[in-house]
Amino acid sequence: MVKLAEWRGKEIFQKYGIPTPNGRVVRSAPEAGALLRNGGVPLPCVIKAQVLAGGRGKGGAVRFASAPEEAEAAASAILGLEFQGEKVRELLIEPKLALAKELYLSITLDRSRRLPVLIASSQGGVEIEAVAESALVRLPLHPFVGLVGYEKRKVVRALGLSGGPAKALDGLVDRLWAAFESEDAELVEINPLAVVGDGLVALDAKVIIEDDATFRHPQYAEIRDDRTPLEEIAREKGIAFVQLDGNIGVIANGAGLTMATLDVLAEFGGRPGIFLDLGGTDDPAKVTEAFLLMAKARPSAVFLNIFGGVTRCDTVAKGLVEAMKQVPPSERFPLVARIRGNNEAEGTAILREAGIPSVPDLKESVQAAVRAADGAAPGGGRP
Amino acid sequence: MVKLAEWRGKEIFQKYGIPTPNGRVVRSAPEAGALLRNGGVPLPCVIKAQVLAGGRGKGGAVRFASAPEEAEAAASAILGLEFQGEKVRELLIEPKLALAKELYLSITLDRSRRLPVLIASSQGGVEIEAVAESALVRLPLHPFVGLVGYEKRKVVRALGLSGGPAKALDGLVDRLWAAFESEDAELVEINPLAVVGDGLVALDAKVIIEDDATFRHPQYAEIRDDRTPLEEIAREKGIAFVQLDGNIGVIANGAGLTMATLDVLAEFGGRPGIFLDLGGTDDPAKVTEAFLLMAKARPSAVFLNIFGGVTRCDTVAKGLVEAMKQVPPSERFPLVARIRGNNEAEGTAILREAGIPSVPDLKESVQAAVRAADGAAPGGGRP
Amino acid sequence: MTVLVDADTRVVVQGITGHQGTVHTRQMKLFGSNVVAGTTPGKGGSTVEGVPVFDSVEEAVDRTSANASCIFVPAPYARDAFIEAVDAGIRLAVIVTEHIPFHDMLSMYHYGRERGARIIGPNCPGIAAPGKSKVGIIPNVVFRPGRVGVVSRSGTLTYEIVSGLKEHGLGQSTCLGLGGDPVVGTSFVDALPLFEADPETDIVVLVGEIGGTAEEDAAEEIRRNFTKPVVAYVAGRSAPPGKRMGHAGAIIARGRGTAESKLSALKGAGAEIARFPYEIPDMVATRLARLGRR
Amino acid sequence: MTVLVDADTRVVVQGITGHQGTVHTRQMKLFGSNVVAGTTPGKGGSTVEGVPVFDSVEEAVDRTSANASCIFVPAPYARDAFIEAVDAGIRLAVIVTEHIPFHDMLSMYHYGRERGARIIGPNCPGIAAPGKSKVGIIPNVVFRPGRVGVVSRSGTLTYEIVSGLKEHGLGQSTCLGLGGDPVVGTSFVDALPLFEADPETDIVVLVGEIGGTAEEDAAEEIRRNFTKPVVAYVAGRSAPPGKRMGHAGAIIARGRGTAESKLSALKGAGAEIARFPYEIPDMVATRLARLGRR
Repeated sequence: MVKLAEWRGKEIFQKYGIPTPNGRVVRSAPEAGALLRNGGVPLPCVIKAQVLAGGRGKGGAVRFASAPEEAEAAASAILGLEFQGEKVRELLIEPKLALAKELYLSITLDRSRRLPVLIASSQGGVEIEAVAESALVRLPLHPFVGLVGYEKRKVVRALGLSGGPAKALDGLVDRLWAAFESEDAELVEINPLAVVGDGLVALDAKVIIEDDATFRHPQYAEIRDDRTPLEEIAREKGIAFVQLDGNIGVIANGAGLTMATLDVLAEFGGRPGIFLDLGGTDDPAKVTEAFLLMAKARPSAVFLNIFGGVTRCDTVAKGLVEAMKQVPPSERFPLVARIRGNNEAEGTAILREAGIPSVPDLKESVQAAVRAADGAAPGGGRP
Repeated sequence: MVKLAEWRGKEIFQKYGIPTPNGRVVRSAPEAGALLRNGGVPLPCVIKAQVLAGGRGKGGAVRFASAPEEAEAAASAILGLEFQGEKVRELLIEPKLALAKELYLSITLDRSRRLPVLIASSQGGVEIEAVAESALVRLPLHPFVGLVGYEKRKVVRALGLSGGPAKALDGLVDRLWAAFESEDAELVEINPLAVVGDGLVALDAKVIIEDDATFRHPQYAEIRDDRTPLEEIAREKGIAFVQLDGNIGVIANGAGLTMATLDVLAEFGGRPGIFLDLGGTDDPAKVTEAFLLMAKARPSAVFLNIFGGVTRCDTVAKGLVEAMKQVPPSERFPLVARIRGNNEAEGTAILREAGIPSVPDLKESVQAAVRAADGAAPGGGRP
Repeated sequence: MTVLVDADTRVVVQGITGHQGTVHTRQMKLFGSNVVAGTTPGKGGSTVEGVPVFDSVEEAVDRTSANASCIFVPAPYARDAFIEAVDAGIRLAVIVTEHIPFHDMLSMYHYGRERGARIIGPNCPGIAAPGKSKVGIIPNVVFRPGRVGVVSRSGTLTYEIVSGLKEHGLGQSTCLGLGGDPVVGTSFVDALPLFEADPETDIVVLVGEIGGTAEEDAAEEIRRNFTKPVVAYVAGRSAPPGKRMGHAGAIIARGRGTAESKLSALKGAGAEIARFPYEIPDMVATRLARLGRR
Repeated sequence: MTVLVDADTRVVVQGITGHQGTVHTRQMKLFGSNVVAGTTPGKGGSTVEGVPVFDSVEEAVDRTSANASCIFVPAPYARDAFIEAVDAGIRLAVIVTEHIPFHDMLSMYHYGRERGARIIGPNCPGIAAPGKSKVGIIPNVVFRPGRVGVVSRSGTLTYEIVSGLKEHGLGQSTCLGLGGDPVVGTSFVDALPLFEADPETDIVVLVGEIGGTAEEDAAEEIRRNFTKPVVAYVAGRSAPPGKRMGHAGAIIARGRGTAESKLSALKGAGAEIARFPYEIPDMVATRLARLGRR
């Protein structure tokens, strides 16, 4: 999932004709001051941190200013902030608009119905999760027909609009739908959608593009997500890699098996620190890379749980043995392996030869992994 | 149905990215000469009459020239021509391209399947009706999914393409589909589609836009069709009006009833000259207008056959009586009326009062109309 | 159920406050139809001809259990109106509106098909089952209950023919006016099996027109699957080729679509061919007599 | 038919000449599946693992009467491949391909629905009915014929669980791996009625994951319509909220989608809950014994 910063989301909105404030992005306080002094954005203005994490407003990263100096001071205050490990590097500066009303509008996927769903509420400007279900309208939209008249009338009613803003909404929802469809979005969200004068303006933009569709939109493949550096390397290599707080590394194949492994680990007192999902591969080199990546995260122990399907046991065993040769001594870790399924006999033999026993029982192997982690120096490798 | 001239069709193709020769429209021979002397179109060139009627090629209205003078002469020769009553007023001048192959490609509607259908043939450059069914590929296309891979591969095979042209076809059919869909076309036809070098070029363009969709495309509503002047006036008034060779005017409501009336007239030796379908109306003024229009066509007699539904009998009777007052003496005609259905009694009474009997039996009324026409001066009114 | 509608049919009229919507609501009620609701956005709460008006079909269905819709909404909004009806659970919609772009009809037809909703029309007279229910605009005066099924692509020509049947004492089971637009929701091929399955229909009068291949397709269906007698009339035998007769849309391609092609296909499938509308009643009567039904 | 496939299932493998296509064609044949054809545009005329290869599904169906497809075509072309299969008359497609954009799946799902074609997947293990047929990629080694139905959103976790059943002597009727993508062709709710109707299934093991509401929906279906015993396991109880676990797509909204929500819904619907995969075989055996089936 490619989460876009607010200003990128607004670029997309503009492309589809959804009105947004006429803002500019700056990367330093002097740049902010110059922009406002040159009239690039009229005063009073709002200065907003461009981070993907939530809580900007409460965290003091959205400020108003009515003079260039004030804006410069605000910019330099915000540029120092950090949100959930994400440093503020960009600011969006926009004219401050006179709002009559703040609304909520989004389109996302309803998995159960296999239909996109439009969500609207007259209570905009707050987290949508905080809005009572009764104050929301949810409309499933058919991908083959888009938004039709009665649905738009429902949205207008839900938002309590009439006159100019009601008329503006008619075209706006079509454009939001077009953006959702044509950009392969998972989410297009306007919160708040503001009534400004006789029209509607998207004051914020949250756009998430589907990872799997970047072959149609190569421009999004370049955009960094809210990943840690190791997660980013893993993504480039096509490995699902998630860093957490514990000390045990878990390598499995398939999301379900990875999560089940985690459940069992937790039951026996293990604290998982990294999940690494090999996915489906029959390339031992990819397995080797995954192990080397795991080593860099310095786990106390690693538990390997593979059920061979597309990914065969012997492929994993070969890759693992190769990785063990390449891991520098400082990064070594105790390893407990369990490999089952396709080519289990071949894989088990390769591991046995390398001195790594495979423990076929899930419970036993997990207990062994927890013991190994407890016996190792926290965060350190085996000497 | 709005038939577009070749150059307008090509404008649409260009809008959707379908390659066409880089041509220009001229309206006089000197303009043609100047265009070529200025290098507006490179030589050698082709000069094509812009008429909607077929048979341009055989009629000498498509000529080649390799010098401006030659082109000027060709232009002045073509501008004098007439095709099925349509005078040549515009010429399209294009560079002459070196063709390797002439193909056929179109999208239109398959009524039985309720699906658009793509038709392709390797035998382009001739009337598609003349191509053997075995040399055609017909592909029904689903409006919700458009053209998919296997369909494109079928088209490539049918056209005998490979390499660059095969690759070019892939995008071209998508664009033709987009034009068909987005312009509400009844037909988008490229004949011939030429293999030129490594690509494909639409050498001709036949685009027909659906009348009913002009509310979405007001630009097409302005374009004249292949109608006679009276037909054009009727169209503007929302009356279906068709001029033929006979001398009896037929006014009915509904296409089916109009045609059935015609069948019966023919059986009894009548020669229909004008059909006028009132359609559904409850405005006597519209009926009056229709009658006045009919009078202008100078029928020997008029047969009115109405079955009242949406159009009620009394509405028609009122309109007719009013028209009879307005028709100038020179344009008067004998009239036989038959009105049945909704408000039949009221309508019949109004007609009776105006001295016009309604003959309820279809056969009898038709026979009366044929007698009336035979008794009248051909093409003339009642004194 | 008699083909598609019967006394349990509960009609919602979309566009009820428009002129045609109001006129035909009254006519449907006079026919005996159970018109339970109407809709016009913004006019909810009022009544038309004693029928309650709602802002949306969803509301109308919730409050009145309507199960069929009759659509009079203007062409630019007809597609939306039909989708609204389907989304509200309606599975039978008679679309009277004319001039709906066929591109819109394509999306309506396929959307309806996915959801199991049937369209009659557009630009059509609709359905009438004398003595039971009418959804549409066929004039009430032409009917009388009986055992002749009528299915037609035409409007007024259908009235003419049904009226002729009535004058000869031949009542109708159900009369279906399908409309003659390029894309119709229900074609002859779709309609014939309904008459085949209807125990109240003994014979079917099929009224076609030149243009398209609906009659040729019907002939194929009759040949393969239809066991009841058919009397067919095809209008436009003497129409000049290449000219469009109103909305008949006489696009004649590769020998199909002509009157000759249609008549010979229908004849080949065992239908009796009427040369003129006024021949139909006698042919039907004779055929019914042979069946021992009259 | 056992749920969806049986000995009459004739499989065409789309993308048979690719690496995975070839490997799994061999595996399906070893399982006993009747793989009758493969397709790869431009490779028609060759054979793979003794299976004839055609340029198009239409040809494959014409020549071999294939009636089910197993799709290995790369993600950017998967939508087209599925539509090709449907247009050729295929009414069951197992889509193994991963990383298909969900926007494509939406159009595939609704196109298939209009045409009456079922999708299993995408990004799924597929279907296996031991002793009968397999369409997909579940390892052959894990199976043994029997009367336990397995339906799962996971891949390898399913293999783990089926393998556990086998080791405890519990054979399977049909194993359905639905895939865990945001849009799947067949969900638990769609699959459960197939097991309900299958006379060869006595009990169902349902394997879910956190994220989405498929398990909550399944619980509702079980509560209302499912009469056979269900043993359920939901993976991800201890996964941290807000982080996506691979493709599990743990979007948790308004209290639904969490392990707690799923487990309490399933429990409320009468399913027995396994806390760990290795608990499942004993629970199934106990339940079958109570039913008098073991």
